[in-house]
Formats: sequence, C-alpha cells, structure tokens
Amino acid sequence: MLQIDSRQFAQEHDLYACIQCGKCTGGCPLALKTRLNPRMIIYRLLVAGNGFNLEGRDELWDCTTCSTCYSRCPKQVNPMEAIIALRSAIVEKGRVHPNVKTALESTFRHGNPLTMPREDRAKWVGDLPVKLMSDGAEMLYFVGCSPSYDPRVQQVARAIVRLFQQGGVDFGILAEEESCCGSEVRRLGEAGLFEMIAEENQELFKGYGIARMFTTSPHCFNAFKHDYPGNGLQVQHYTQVLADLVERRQIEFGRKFEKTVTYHDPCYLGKHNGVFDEPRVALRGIPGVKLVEMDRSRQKSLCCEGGGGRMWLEGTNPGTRLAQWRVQEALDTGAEILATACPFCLLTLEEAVKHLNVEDRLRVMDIAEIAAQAL
Amino acid sequence: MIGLISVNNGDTMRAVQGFLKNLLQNGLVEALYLPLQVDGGAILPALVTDPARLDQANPLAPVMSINSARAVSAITNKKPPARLGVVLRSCEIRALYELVKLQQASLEDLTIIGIDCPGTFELSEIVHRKEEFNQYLPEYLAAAREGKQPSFAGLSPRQACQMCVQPLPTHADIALHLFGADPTQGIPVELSEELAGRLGCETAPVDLEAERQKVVEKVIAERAQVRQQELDQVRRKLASNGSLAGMFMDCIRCHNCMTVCPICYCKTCLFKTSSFDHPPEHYLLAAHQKGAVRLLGDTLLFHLTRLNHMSLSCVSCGMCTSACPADIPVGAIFSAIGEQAAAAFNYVPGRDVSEPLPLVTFQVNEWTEVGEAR
Amino acid sequence: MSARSGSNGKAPAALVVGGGIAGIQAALDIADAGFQVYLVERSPSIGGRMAQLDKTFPTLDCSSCILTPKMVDAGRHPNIELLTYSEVSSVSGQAGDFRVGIKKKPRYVDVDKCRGCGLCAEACRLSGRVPSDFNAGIAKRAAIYVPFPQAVPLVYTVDPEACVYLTRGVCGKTFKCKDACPADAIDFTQTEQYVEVEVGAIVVATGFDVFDPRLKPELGYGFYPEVITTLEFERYASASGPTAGKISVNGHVPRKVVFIQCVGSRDRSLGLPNCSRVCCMAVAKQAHLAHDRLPGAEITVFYMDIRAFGKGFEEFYDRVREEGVLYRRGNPSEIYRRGEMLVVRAEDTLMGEALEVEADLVVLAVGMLPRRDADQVAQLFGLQRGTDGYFQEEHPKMSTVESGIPGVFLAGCCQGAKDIPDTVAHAKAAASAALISLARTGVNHAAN
Amino acid sequence: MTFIPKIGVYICHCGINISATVDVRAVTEFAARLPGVMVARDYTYMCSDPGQALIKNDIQELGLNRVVVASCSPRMHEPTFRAAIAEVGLNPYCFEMANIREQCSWVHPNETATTLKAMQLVSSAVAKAARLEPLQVRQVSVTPAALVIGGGIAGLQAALDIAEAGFSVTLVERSSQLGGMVASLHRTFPSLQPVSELLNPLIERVANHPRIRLLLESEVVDVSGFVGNFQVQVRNRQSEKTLPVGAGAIVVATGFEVFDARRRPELGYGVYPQVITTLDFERLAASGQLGGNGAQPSSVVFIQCVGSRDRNLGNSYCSRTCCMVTARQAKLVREILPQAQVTVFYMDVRAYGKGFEEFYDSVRESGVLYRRGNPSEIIRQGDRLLVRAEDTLLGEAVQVEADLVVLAVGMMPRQEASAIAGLFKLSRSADGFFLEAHPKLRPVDTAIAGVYLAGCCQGPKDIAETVAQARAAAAAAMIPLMRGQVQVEAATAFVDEELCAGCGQCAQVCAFAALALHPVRGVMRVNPVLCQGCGACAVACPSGAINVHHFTFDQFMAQLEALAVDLPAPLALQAAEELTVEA
Repeated sequence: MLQIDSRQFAQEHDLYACIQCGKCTGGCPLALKTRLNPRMIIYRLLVAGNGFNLEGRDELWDCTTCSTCYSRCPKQVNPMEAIIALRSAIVEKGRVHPNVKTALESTFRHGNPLTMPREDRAKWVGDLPVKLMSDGAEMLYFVGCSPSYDPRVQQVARAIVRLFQQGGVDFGILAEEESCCGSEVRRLGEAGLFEMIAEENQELFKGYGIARMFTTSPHCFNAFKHDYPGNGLQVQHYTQVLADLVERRQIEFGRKFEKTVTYHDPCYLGKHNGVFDEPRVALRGIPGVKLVEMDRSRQKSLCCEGGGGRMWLEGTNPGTRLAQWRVQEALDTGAEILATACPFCLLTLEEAVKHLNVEDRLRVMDIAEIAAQAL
Repeated sequence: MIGLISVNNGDTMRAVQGFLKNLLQNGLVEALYLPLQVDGGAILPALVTDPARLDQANPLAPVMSINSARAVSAITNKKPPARLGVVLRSCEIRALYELVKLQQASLEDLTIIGIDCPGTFELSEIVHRKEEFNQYLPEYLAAAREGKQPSFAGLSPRQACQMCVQPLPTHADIALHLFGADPTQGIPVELSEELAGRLGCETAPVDLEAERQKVVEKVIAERAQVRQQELDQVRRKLASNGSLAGMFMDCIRCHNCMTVCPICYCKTCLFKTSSFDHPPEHYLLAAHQKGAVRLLGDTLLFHLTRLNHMSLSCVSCGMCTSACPADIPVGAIFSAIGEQAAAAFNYVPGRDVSEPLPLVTFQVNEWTEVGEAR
Repeated sequence: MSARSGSNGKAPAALVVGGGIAGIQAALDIADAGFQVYLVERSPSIGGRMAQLDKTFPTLDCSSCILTPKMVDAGRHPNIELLTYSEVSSVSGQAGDFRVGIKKKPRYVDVDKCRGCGLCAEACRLSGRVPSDFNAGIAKRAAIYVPFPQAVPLVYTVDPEACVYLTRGVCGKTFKCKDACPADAIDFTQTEQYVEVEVGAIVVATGFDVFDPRLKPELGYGFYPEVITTLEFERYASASGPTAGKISVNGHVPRKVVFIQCVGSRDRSLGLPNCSRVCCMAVAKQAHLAHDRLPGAEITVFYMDIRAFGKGFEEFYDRVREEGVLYRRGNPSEIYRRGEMLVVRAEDTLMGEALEVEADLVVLAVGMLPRRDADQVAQLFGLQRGTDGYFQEEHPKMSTVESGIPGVFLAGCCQGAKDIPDTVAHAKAAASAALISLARTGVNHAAN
Repeated sequence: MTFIPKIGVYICHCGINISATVDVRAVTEFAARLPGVMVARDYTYMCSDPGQALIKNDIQELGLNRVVVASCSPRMHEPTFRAAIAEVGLNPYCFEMANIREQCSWVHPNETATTLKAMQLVSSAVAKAARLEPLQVRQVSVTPAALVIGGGIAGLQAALDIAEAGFSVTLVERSSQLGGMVASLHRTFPSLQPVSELLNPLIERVANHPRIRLLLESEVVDVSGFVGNFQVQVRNRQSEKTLPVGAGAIVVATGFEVFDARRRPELGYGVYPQVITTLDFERLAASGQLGGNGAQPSSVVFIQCVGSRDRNLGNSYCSRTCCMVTARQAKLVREILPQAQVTVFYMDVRAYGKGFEEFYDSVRESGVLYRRGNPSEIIRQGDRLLVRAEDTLLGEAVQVEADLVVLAVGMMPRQEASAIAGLFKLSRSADGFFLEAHPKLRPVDTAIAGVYLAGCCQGPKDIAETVAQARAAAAAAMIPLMRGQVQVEAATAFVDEELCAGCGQCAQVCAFAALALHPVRGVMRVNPVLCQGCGACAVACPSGAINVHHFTFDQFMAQLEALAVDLPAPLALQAAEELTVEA
C-alpha cells in the first residue's frame, strides 16, 4: 500500500484552491495521449479524505513537468509540483522506478545521470582554450551533464565557448569539479538526493566566490534559479548572454547562415521562466537567418517530452513522442532548420527527425551552433 | 342523485308540469322561464310566476323559437332581481355560460333545469301544422328512448341538431333524462340530494343509468359523424376558390344571423352605426374602378367581423342557419372556423363558466418576438 | 418641496459623472425630482456600453431600442445640462456645496449650429479609414464623426488623433469638412474651455473597461482573426451594426462556434480574482443569437460555473440549452490552428477527458475591470479603491452607494461588475441618496 | 359653427438625411394641394430655431389651427415642435408629425419611390391633423406622504430614505416586529459580520424617526385612488380597527418565504432530525450549539438548490443567495468543528457578486470540499445518514456519510402574493414574483403609476441588492412627492356609453386597471388618471365603444385612406368589392 495523508497533502499544495476548471488537463500535452489528467489527480486527492493510495498510478510518471498546467491555472494552483511531490512520496517508499534507478545511482556516484566517469567530464573541451574557475573568471559557465558527455550536445558547448570568447565574455568552467545540477533528480522524486546535490554545489560555488553564471541547459538554469534555496547567484541562460552580445554588436559574424529557421521554445526556458525574446533576438542577429514561427510558439510551445525525467522513462503510453508532432509542425512552416536552446529538446527532436526520416528536409540545431557557424 | 318523476297513466307532460309547479309552489324559485303553449298552438318562451299557468308549460316540445340564453340574459343581466328557474337545452346552457363570461348574464340565484335534447325542428316547417305537431310528442319521446333520430311527418331535425354532439344538459342543477328512459313510466331526474329533499323527490328504484349511457353514446356517435361530414364539406368549400366570399355570396345583409345569435350581445352592432357609411361618390368611384360594385357593400366585412368577434364563443346552436333566408349554412361555417380557432387555445365554448375567454387572457411565452421565433 | 428645488437658479444642483446607463438613470431621477443636474461625459455622446449591445438578456429586447428613449429624455430634460466630450478637472468644497471644474474638450464643431447631417463625415479625407471604437474596431469611420447614429447630442466631433489637419497642421488647400457643412458649424479655432459648477451632491458613474484578451496569448486573440470578443460579437450581431447583423468573420459564415467563458475573470494569475457577473448570460444570449442567425451551426459553450442568478436568467439558460447549444464544463487552455480550422484545447471535466474541439469562430467572454484611469478619478473625488480595484463602497451590504465621502455617491459598474437591471437599481439608489442630501441642502438654502 | 381646418405643413431636409433621397420640393408642392392645407414650406432644419420661427410666424400671420411637420421620428422632436406651437398659443395636441426620415429616406434608396412614400406619409398626417382635437394636460396635486408595506430590510430602508428626504411615511408590517427574514440570519457574507450589527441600527433609526409612523400587526385591506392620491385602508389585527391612510406613492416590500423542504421527501427533511435547512442552521449557529441531535458531527454535508432550479416543483428560477449562504455556513462549520469533514454538493457555484468569488476561494481553501453533483436521496445508516449522489467530476455514483445535512432552501413568492397583487393591481411574472415594469430599465416600477417594488417580492435578492433596490424604489417614490404634482396623460381612452354593453373585455386587457364597470349604468368607465392611453381596450371592445383621444378611429381611418391614395374607394368598400370580384 502506498498511502499518503491526502488532506495534509492538499493543504500543503493549496489544492483546495482548485475549482476544477480543467485548464491544466486541457493544456497538458500528455493528456491527449496518456492517462495523465492533472485535474482528476487533484480532485481524487481532494475527495479521498485522509488516505490516498498511490498504488498503480503509473500515469504520474508521464508528466514532463513542462508547467503548462501551472501557467494556465486561474487559481494559481501548481499541479506539476503536486505531481512531483507525489513522485517523491512513491520514491520515499523505496519504490524507485526501475528505469531510473541506474540514472539516480550514477548521479549519486559520478555526479551525472549518464553513468559516465567524473574524470571525463571536461573531455568535451578538447583543444579549446577554456579558462578554469580556479584561474579566476567573472562568470561561471555551468556546462551541465549531457553537454559534457553526450557527443552530440558537446558540439553545443563548444559552440558556446567559441561564441563567447569571440564576444569577449570572461568566463570559466569547473571541469571535473562540476557535477549534476539535480534538476531531473528532483523531478524524478528523489527529493533527498537532490538536497544533497544542491548543498554540495552551493559549497563548491561559494568556494570560488561565484556570483554570476550561465548554463547550457534551461533545466540547470531553472534549477539554480528556483530549486536552490536562497542562493545569491545571478543565473542566466546562455541565450540571454548571447542576445545581449548580439544586440551590443559584440560578436562579429563573418559568414552568413542563409537558411529558414524556426525556433522551438524549450519549456524550462519559456513556460517556466518566460524567456521568449532573447533566443529570437539572438537568431535574428545572425546574418542570413530567416526566422519563421510555428503556430504553437512562445506560451503555446509544445513540449518535446524530454523533461521531467522522461529522458529515462517511457511512460504509460510510449506511442508517438510529442517531439514527432513537433517536428511535423516545424516542417509545416517550410523551415530547413529547427532551432532550439536545450540539450533535451535537441536530442529528442533529432531522434524524431530520424524516426520520421526527414533528415534531408529538416535539421535540428542549437542556436549556439547556428551562431557559431556564422562566425 | 338520480330521482324519478312518477308519471300517471302515461301522461308525461302532466308529470313534468307537476314537477315544475312544485318548484314554484315550495318557493324554490320565484319565477320560472320556460316555453308555454298558448291558445292557437304557438309555443313561445315566457316568464311564469303563477303556478296555474304552468298547465300550459310545454318544455318538451321539439322546437326552439329562440336561443333562450338571450332571454335569460335579459332577465338576469348584471344582477338577477330574484330567485329564478330557467328551463334550457344544452346549447342554451352553453350560450348562457358564454354570456356570463361576457358579463351579459348572471348565474346568481339561478336554478337551471336542463332537459336531454333529442333534437328540434325548424320553426318555419312546423308553424303550419301545429295540431299535428302537438300530437307528435309520444313518438318523439319514444325515439329519444331508443336514441333514434326523431322524424316528424318525414321531416328531419334542424341541421344543427343533427350534428350536435353535446345533447346533455351538463352543469344543470336539475336535469331531466329522456335518453334511454320510458317516459310513460317515469322521468329520471338528476339533482342534488338537497334539492331532492326539498322537492320530495324519491330516488329512482331501478338503475336506468346503464341503459341511458348506451343510448347517449349511440346518439353522440351518429351525430359526430354527421358533424364531421358537414364541417369537412364547409372546410373544403372554404379551401376552394372564392373561399369565404364564395360561401357568403348569397348573403342579403339582412343581419338575421346576428339578431338571433345568442352570443352577439352588442347593444348596437358596429354595422348598424355610421362607421361604415360612405359618401355616395365613393360607391360610384368603386363602380368606375371595377366596372360593377355590389350594393349594399360590406357584406363580407360584416361576417368577418362577427367571425372574429364571436366565433370563439360559438356554441353551434344553429339559430343563424335557421334564420338565414338565403339558406347559407352560417352555423356550420362558424362552427368549422370557431372549432379550429378554439382548438388553438384549447378552449371549448360553454364547457366551463370559470374558463377565461381566450382572447382577453395573455400567457407569457404565448407568442415569441419577431426574429426569435423558432 | 418643488418650490424649493424647482429649476430656480439658487436651488441645489447635482453633478453626475459618466453618461452610461447608470449616469443617465441617476441624472433622470434627480432631475425628475426637480433638481438641476450637470451630466458630464468624456466621450462625444452619452449612452455608454449599453449602446454597443445588440440585444439584452433574458428578454432579448433590442438594447438601443430601450436605451435611446432614455438618452433622448436626458438630452432634452429641462433640468439636465449635458456636458459631453468633457471631463471633471477639479473638485473642492464638501457635501452641500462642491465646486467642480470641468474641462470641455474642443469638438472643433459648433454644437449649436451642427444638426448632425453627416455631410462633413462623407467629405472627410479619412472617411471610412479611422477604426470606430464604438464598433469595437470592426468598422471604420471618418476623422469627423458621431460615435453612432442615435448619439445624443447628435453633433459631430473631430477626432484629434486622426484628423489630418490637427495632426499634420494642413489638410489640402481647403477643409473638405468645412466646405461640406451647410450649417457652417465646423470651427478649428476652438480650444479647451473650463467651466465651474456649484453642486450639492455628486454621483460617480464612470463605468468599467473590458479585459484585453491579448494578456492571454494562448487564446490567440489578435493573432487569429476568427477569435473575437463578446463585445465584437455584439457589433456583428447588431442589426444596426457595421455588418447589419450578418455574422461573417474573416469572410466566411461560421459553422462551428465556440464560446469561452471567464476570460479575464475569476483569474488570480492576472490579479482579476472577481467574477464579472454578466458574461454567463451575455454568452447565453449570444449563443442564442448565433443559433438564430447561423442555422445549422454547431455551437459550444465552455464554462466553469453557469451563473444564471437573476430574474428569468435560469429559465433563459434552460431555453438556450434546449435550442441545442452544447454546454461543456471546462475552461479551454489554448487555441491553435490546424489547416482551415482553429482547434480549442480543453478538458471536458464531466467526461474527465482532454479534447480538441474544432471551431471557425471563437468568442471570448471578456470580463469587466476597473477603468484604467480609476486612480485619477479616485484622487479627484477622494474615493477609496477596493482590492479588486473598483471604487470602495462604505458598507458592502447596507451602503453600496455611499463612497465614504459625504455628498459623493457611487452608481453602477465603477463600484463593481453589474448587469443592467442591477446597475439601474444601483443608480436609482444613488439618486435616492443624492436626493436626500440635496433635500437637506434645499432646507438650509430655504433657511438662510 | 363648424370647424374649418387651417393646416400648415413643414417639410424638413434634415441636411441631406432626407433631401438626398426625397424630392423635398415635390413633396412640398404636393402637400400644398392637400385638403385643408393653407401653407406648405420646406427648410434645411425644421428643428433649428429659424425653422421653428417659420412655423410660429405662420400660425400668427395665417391663423393656422393645425400643424404638420414631416421630418424625423416623433420620439426625437415631437416635444420640440409641440412646445414651439404652444408658445404662440396653439394647443400642443393640434400637432402631427410625419416620419419621413427613419421610416422613409433612411430605408429606401430609390428616389422616386422614396418621394412617393414621403407624399403618402405627409397626406396621411394631414388627414389626421384635420381631425385632431385640442386636449388638456391636467396636473394633479400629490399627497406629500408615502406608504411602505412590509417591515423587512427592504421596507425599512425604503421608509427611511423617503422619510430622510423630508416626507412622512407610514410603514405597515403584518407581524409584531420589524426586521423580516434578515432578522432570522446569523451572519452575512462575505464580511461574516453579525446581521444584528446591520439590522438593529436600521430598525432603531426607523422606529425613532419623527416622520415615520409604524403600524405593526396590520394589513392593507383596501386600496383606491391613483398616483399622487392613494387612499389605503389598513386594518390592525388586534384591535380589528381600520385606519385610512393617504399616500402619494406606495412601496410594496412584502418579501418572500422559504421553500418547504418537505416537498422533496427523498431528502428526509422532517423525518431525519439530522437534516436541517440553511435557516435552521442560522438559529443553530446563533444559539452556538451545532451538531444535529446533540453529538458533535464529524461529517457535515451541504446540499444546494433545494427548491430552486427545479422545474418539477415549478421553481425553475435560481434563488440567487443560497450559494453564498452555504459557503458562509460551510466556512463557519470549518471554524467551529475543525475536525469535521465539510462537503458541499453543488451544480454551479454562483459567486457572482462583489467579493463573492474571493470569498468562495477562501472557503475552499479553508478545507471545505466542493463536489459537483445534486444529491438524489438521503437514507439512514445506523445513526448516521448516507447522502447518495453522483460526483459528476468523477463520473461516479458516491455515498457520503453525514451526521448533519444542511439543505439550501430557495426563495418562494409569498402565499398571499396573489391577494396583494389583487389589492394593488400588480401583475406577477411566470415565477410568481411581482412583475416589474421593465426587467432592464424599470426594475422597481410597476404598471401602476405610483406603486413601486422593493426587495424580494420582485424576485430573490441578497441583502446588498435588496437594500439597493429598496433605495431605488425610494427614489422613484420621491419623484412625485418632490414635484408636488403629477401630469395626467391627455391622450386617454373614453367610452361611448350608447354602444358599450358592459362586457368588461376592455377591463381584462387593461394593464393599468383604468377601466371599471359602472354599477348602476352597466357600462364601462375610464379613470383618466390611471389610463396611459395604450389603446388595448379600444382593440378589445367588440362594439367599437372605446376610443382613445388623439388616436380615434376616425383619425386612424382617415390616415389609412389617405395612405391608400392610389385606391379611389375607402378600404371598407374595397373589401366588399373583392367579394364581387372573387365570387
């Protein structure tokens, strides 16, 4: 039995404010294809009385934590956080989802969920001359796990480095000392582990007296911004830094990138943090780029289904991943390039492109890569 | 309860007269309205206070010189002067009810004595053979007993009677039963216990109701058929080219239909006022325009106006038809049209005195605003 | 009584601020009782929001048919002085004798000469090129205009934002409007005028603004032409409106209409927690009109709670459902395009299923909010504002027209969202309060 | 001597509004040739001062006795022109208007057709003008006092306002105390203020007001008269004495009664002691002891819409207040019994008013559980109750255990409403409440001038709305009182006693109770003060015995025949003629 005191839970998460209007489920990208129904979960918690049984509620693992539900709620209830909390309730009972066990263990051991050795964390740098924080730098570039290890995403990190060095940004990295931000860990319900990670990272940052930082991934960006308890950190997503450089004409583009580009707003950048304009400013600043918008953009952006630990989870209905719908929408705009600014989006969308085998028509690129190509 | 008026040596009329005298004598009513048979054989309605005069009473005579509702209106109007008794046929009672709604008569202190109506004959046809007609009663009652259509000297009853489906004096305080009863033995009478007590009228020994029911059903069924045929025929004509104009083509504008109509209660008919007088040159103008113009005009307008004024209250007594010198089936036309109109308000003239007149009552959502009609 | 308060010069007068139905009603009541009334309206004509409506629920009376007579009455009332196209600029004194400064904006038209014939508008260079805010922007007018044909006063006004002459300093060789005017009423030399009036009581009836759905980008208003507001729908549906009652959006006649309730109401995330009170019935009425004007069209209403609380409302809601309008419980989350059609994403909370509903017309029931300039007005009269931003009444139950400032009373939607009958009742209540204080002043006047 | 019409006809161009599609000159020449017309002129703007001067001048110079203006809608300018001719001594009713703008130039594009129609409209107006009679507008002085019926919060507030404005008021209340229904409430939403704090001061002020006379335990038994001068008989139930009261205006504030929950037996009210109504709850709360039959309830269920939104009971309307009353009571239970589970079953939560939604939010957030569904029945289970319902948001049938069930009973028109309606000649709407003159713009007026509605006798309302509406009624009542006199419509109906048969059909269609049967003469009589000249009676009368001044049959017939210019014969004759043609 996976019982929780639903009344207390409802109080803690202010679920009583809910008027059952259904905007959350109405907007939920998963609700259309899986059993996930945020409104119904809240309601069942409300009517359950004291004891609510989490047994067999697998749809909880469908949530991509895209925060559409929260952004739409007229009563400022946050179904997403409720779902995350329910996940942790399950995890507390030691019911860690088999698929994620390894990821979590790896994060615990090696500071990354990808079961990669810590010492390889800075391999992506290769021949690039990158300062270490120990050498002293104005800003920390928090690279993140997949950019550090995933060969595809490593290119993004390298692109960012080239861009910012060209733009004269004084930044450094933590190399082997860097470890996972814990964003996904938290969203997989491992509240305990996350706290540990957070503390360690805080310590580390303090050690180097870091005040300002930017990240590759919107997920890390969001974690430092919201999940870390009262840190005095000034966190930016790299697109914000980039937009600033572009606007101030700090970057000299030598070449043109003459392609039609459409931009996919990552949930953790857009819906979570309202960063809609900077990526577009950056893209428009790149010579040759013709930016076209998908119908579902900005607040209406469709989640790629990569977040909320879904990189490691299939969910109750594997079916077509949302990324595939998304790619279709991108194709409809006639764009040749599907740009994004999130490692997860990059990977899931690319996978979708392969799956639909339209590689010849559409390429998925990170904004940083596009910009770098125009240098 | 059902009481019995005992009949001695087969003289039904005496028994009825006796019963009526009783009403007067023990002060149940101060005056009685009913048809008297005066010397010379004429049968005409009268108001009687002297019991002796009731030896002339002939309430059973199968003739209807006027629709008595008009007379009752005259003697009760806004407020009756005394306790009155009135002997009425069902169509007269229905007309009376409509007049009450129109505040032209009152039921206050009024005792209605109703009689089953097997049908009546055209006055014009019987006036010349009064003696013969006065002998006809027993045969008439016998016909009533079996529910056969009465026939006098090969004559059938008035068209209106042939198609009358409400021959019973419903709502009467005292109702004399002719259908299914043997009048030579006794006349069943329906009345309240209280009245029966005061009149010393004993309960009928045997139950005659069952027999009566059968007969009544038969009568009504037959007449309903006739009514249907008649009205269908009228409606066919109305639908055909010429319609109303055609139906009233032969009208001579004598206004008889209006004069005899129990419902037409206006003091002065609009058509007797100057409202429709036209300056002479107008007639000439009209003649010039069409080559010929009918004189006097306003015939159709007259009937249309009556239709819209009283057809909803028409009780199908048929006096208009009887009075029409041009043999226009006025009654049937009014019944046909009135029936449809009344149906729209599910109203039945004369059914219930408390039923409000449809045209002066307004139900919310009775009609929808133009543009929102669905 | 009448002797004291008759329209003799010295009798106490009242000021009514706002010429919507609330202001008109309050002014009429006070004037009918024999007191002088100054009715100040910011726009060129009185009439307010109600004039923009097609029909009114639940009786489906034509709105302007019932409003216009009242406007005319107010315009012609011997005790009412209309100050249209004017704004209150200063208030001093206290109950019994306020001194109120009023700014009369230049109309650039001589109101005494203009007979509202409209030749000038026809002649204007910008004729048919300036968006008409009365028609919620779905129609165009000239730079010299009357907001609507039944305007009171029926006098033309030059739109200073649009007029070529006023914006660029020159309009061809000659003024086309001036040349066209048979009454020689147009006068570009007019300037702002300031008048001061002495009044014993003030009724504030400044009304409300409607929510701008652009603040809910996921609904695509301003982005998809097929997404309109209830106010725009009124203008489409209005027989006297720009489309003469023809509902045709973006060139085609809708087959699938979706109404969405509570857009900008009951929404904490926008800081608009309150219910706007009228949208439920307005939508019911519009659903009925859509059903009526678009035979065979599929009509769906998405709602959270149907608040059919007023007299005859529930019955009307029943009727609309019985006509075949489909009510689905759920508040749509977003709208996106799929081919020709729009797709409304929502959950039908009664089925517990997320769904996509196709639509070629989406009507957003935009809520009411306090006027943008409520703060200035509040400062002018010393009014308090509630947490919801509306003017604060003295007591939510017993004194909803008292403002807390003696002699200053609230009427209509400036105190909180209301439907028309509640607004009228509230306005009459304000009139009653004002009459009482005027009667008192009257007594004092008589005394000294 | 016989009257000879001297008519002046004035055609307006209205700038180009008319002249653009109507050949005004032609119409003017046409008008000049019409019978009785002495002069016909046209002008750009007849309503302008020079335009009016034109007319006044002709009246004085040519001695015109009838005037016709062809321009816009009478709604717009009839009063303008009536005033104008009155200035030079012509009776204002000797004026007729032809609407050749809204009804002609604005709606027809084609010039010839439009001009022809304009001519017809003008000749029609002239034909009527020739038959117009001067009428006198009477002024009736007003009794400077008001009568208020009902001592509930509505009646109290209305009485207070009118008295405060300086008029004496008689307040009639059936029961022995003031306060009405509100007195039986405990607290108000959303402020949760004790009702006594609102009510008592009001009662105090009314009871001690020098201009208010209280008649407790009294009832109105007879009403006669009309606006400005009502005579009312008030009987005191104790002393059986009847007191005559004169009033210039009357405010009816007779309130409502609550729905009897026994009419929904499946809910077990009156059977299970644990089932109470929202009203019972108020007493319970006030007395401070909550908890059905003694024991503290651990589960309390509220059920909304009991007797409201229920066609089967003939109450299809919403009672407007129950949602918030329940919300308030539910919150109270949460406060008093923090351990108890509080559930509210609802269909729609109608938190429509100022601050209501916010209050509803706070109630939910206090832990009250709102479940959508209208419970179908309540059954006993041991010493507890089972509330059986569908939770429509789960789509599942549910049974909720309860120790206390509170039924939100709706509002009903009073039993005696029909009697009151009879007394004051008020109409009632389908829901049985008193009918206002117009649901939108005249919410407190009735069809009877001088009689106004306040509070829940007109329909369910909460306290704030009741107070506002009561003050609205007060304002309406003050107007005639302050003016000191009322104008009597001159265009009223009149009866031709020669023709009238006294059938009373006219009286039945009269919305203003202006017609009555003369007891002796047996004919109908019109009370010109009550009559509003609507003409319904004239239509209803089969003998054509009723006419309306200024809209008589002759005038109408003349207008119609003038309209039918292309038909040489009068309409009536036309019909007759058709007959010869058809047959």
